[in-house]
Amino acid sequence: MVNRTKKLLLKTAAVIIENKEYLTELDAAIGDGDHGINLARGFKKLKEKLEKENFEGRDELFKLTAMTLISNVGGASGPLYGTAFLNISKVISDNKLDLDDLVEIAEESIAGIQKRGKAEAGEKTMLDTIIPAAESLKHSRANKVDLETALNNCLEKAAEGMKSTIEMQATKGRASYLGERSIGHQDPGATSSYLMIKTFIKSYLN
Amino acid sequence: MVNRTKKLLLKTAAVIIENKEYLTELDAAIGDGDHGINLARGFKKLKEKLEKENFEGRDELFKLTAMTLISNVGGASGPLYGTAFLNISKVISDNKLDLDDLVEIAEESIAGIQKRGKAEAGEKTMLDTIIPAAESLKHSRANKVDLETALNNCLEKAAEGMKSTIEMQATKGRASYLGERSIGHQDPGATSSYLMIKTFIKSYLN
Amino acid sequence: MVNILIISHSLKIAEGTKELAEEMKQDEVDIQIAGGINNGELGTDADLIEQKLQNMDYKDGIVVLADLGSAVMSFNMVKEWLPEEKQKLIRLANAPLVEGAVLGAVEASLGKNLEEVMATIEENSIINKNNL
Amino acid sequence: MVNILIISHSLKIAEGTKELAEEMKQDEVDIQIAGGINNGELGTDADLIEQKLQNMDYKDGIVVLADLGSAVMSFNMVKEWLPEEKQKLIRLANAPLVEGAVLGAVEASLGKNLEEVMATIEENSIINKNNL
Ligand SMILES: Nc1ncnc2c1ncn2[C@@H]1O[C@H](COP(=O)(O)OP(=O)(O)O)[C@@H](O)[C@H]1O
Ligand SMILES: Nc1ncnc2c1ncn2[C@@H]1O[C@H](COP(=O)(O)OP(=O)(O)O)[C@@H](O)[C@H]1O
Ligand SMILES: [Mg+2]
Ligand SMILES: [Mg+2]
Ligand SMILES: [Mg+2]
Ligand SMILES: [Mg+2]
Repeated sequence: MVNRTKKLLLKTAAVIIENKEYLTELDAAIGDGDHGINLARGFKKLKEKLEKENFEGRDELFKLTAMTLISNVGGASGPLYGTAFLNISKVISDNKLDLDDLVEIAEESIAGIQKRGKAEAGEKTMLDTIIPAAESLKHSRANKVDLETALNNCLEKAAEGMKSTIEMQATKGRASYLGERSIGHQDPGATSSYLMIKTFIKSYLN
Repeated sequence: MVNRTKKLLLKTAAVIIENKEYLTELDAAIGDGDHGINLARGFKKLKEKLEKENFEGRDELFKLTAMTLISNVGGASGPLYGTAFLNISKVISDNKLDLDDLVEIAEESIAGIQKRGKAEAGEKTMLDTIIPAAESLKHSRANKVDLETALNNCLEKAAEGMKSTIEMQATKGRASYLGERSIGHQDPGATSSYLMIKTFIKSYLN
Repeated sequence: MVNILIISHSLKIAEGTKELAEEMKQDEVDIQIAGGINNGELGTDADLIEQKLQNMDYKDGIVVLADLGSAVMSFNMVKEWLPEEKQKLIRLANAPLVEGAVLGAVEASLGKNLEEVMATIEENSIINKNNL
Repeated sequence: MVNILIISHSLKIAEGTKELAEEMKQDEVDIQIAGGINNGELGTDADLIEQKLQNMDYKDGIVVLADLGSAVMSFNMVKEWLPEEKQKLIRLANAPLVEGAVLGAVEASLGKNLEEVMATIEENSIINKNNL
């Protein structure tokens, strides 16, 4: 389990690093043009640490991820993702990962991001990817949908959420400086959240 | 006439440069500790220029003084004294300098300083030396006092004005940041103004 | 496009503020600085302010941000030396230096006019740091 | 004595602001900075903020000045890691970075307490540049 999670985090790092330019371009349109640079810096460091050390439990892995992002990202996404991963590290267990756990993880991520950024759904942030994804998981659990279908639905909702940011006006973060002119651009943080969720789900489904 | 004025300005430069440390210490107590440094920088430059060039009229000399202080002082006293000297250059004539002229010069200096700094008497600035000095000249003129007595009285009032700043609370300039705690210290600008007035008057009386 | 002049007693503050503001601008706003004296000492250089105001494009207006009173004094003086129709297009903002420059750069690069840029950066909410 | 922490995305802004504020202080106020990332790039370094807050004397309080939202976010996070009695003595000011640091340094060096320093630098008049 621990090793699979380590591989998952390495895969996530690789995906973010691959998308460094894309995320940076998105941020250049409505922010300061560093989101990809920021996250790639954080995840590169994470990769190095993951490759060097051995880990006892998944909580340790997520705590390391949190602290590495907090220390190395340098932009708002550092404390935001950092606090999300820190919250995950507090609830994740080593022996199982069912729909209940996934809902808890999603909710804890949201709680962490909201603690730091005080944003709600609809403010054109990473939450607009993560909240619909979490809602989808909860809906699946309530309807006793099987895990594979639940994950596929969740991914679909995350993608929809990400794309829904295009039409939104930013009211939090640097993009909010642009006011109405933030409309028409996909939010970089919503995009990186989607990439991470996609990596988690795809690796789970394999 | 022009040569006497040039000498007077060189003497003023010398006096300010001599008092560089004293003025700086006064500014350290209630400001940023650079008033002497600022003025000495300006007057050193003025000295160089005065020594190099020849001048047609007194207006030219005062204009040069103004522009040199404006360009080289680097603190509030630059635009303040600079505008005062610029105003003087506009009214000074080459053929006479009687009590009428002196009143005009004093009033023009005050107007220049107020244009830039928007201060009134009692705000613990250079004006608290210059305004009483100007009032004294006006009083002497109204009472037909002879020029020598008028200048001596003027110098006395300038000294009193300078010292009166000790008890004042600053409400303009950096010293105003200190609020009540600016009380008990003599204002650096009021002191440099006194030194200049003293130099003008002493050289006139000799 | 509205352009921006940053006047600080410190060259470092002026340079850093320009970098921070340029990171956010979306278009060709010209951000100029007049920082410090004698290449690094603290103070205001009226000649430098004049030189910048002489050379900047002012047809859509110039927003000026200054840090402390003596910078404001130097700026007001230099401004009076300019032709009157130019003076009208150069405005000292009642705004914080760094925060005003960053927000002003965004506003200007969105094509907002002089009044609009000034109105936005002069809002008191610009210093509500605790309100994310 | 109240101490001051300046958090800026820019090392240059942080350094220049410290210099400007120290010019005005009358006494032993400790002014620390956390500026930029990787020695010069723009951003916020949470570890640096933590390190500064760990080492500063906070018994009379620390006033924190930050430039933009992401610096505020990092600060809020780091603050939560500190012991609660320390958290109460560390306050992020609703004040402009440069102007707040300069005025705050004066206030602190006059021996004003934490509430007093905060109240003075949080007045909106601090950005009235046109009012000399
Ligand atoms: N208050 C907030 N709440 C949630 N997410 C936010 C908030 N502010 C910014 N973000 C997210 O952070 C992303 C920008 O991250 P990044 O570019 O790394 O930081 P910075 O804005 O400091 O340069 C945005 O696209 C947005 O999704
Ligand atoms: N608004 C003002 N009106 C008149 N004089 C002023 C004003 N502000 C400052 N001064 C004078 O300028 C002096 C300080 O000059 P200086 O130290 O050279 O400038 P700075 O304050 O920029 O360092 C003060 O002592 C005071 O006499
Ligand atoms: Mg960014
Ligand atoms: Mg950034
Ligand atoms: Mg001074
Ligand atoms: Mg000075």
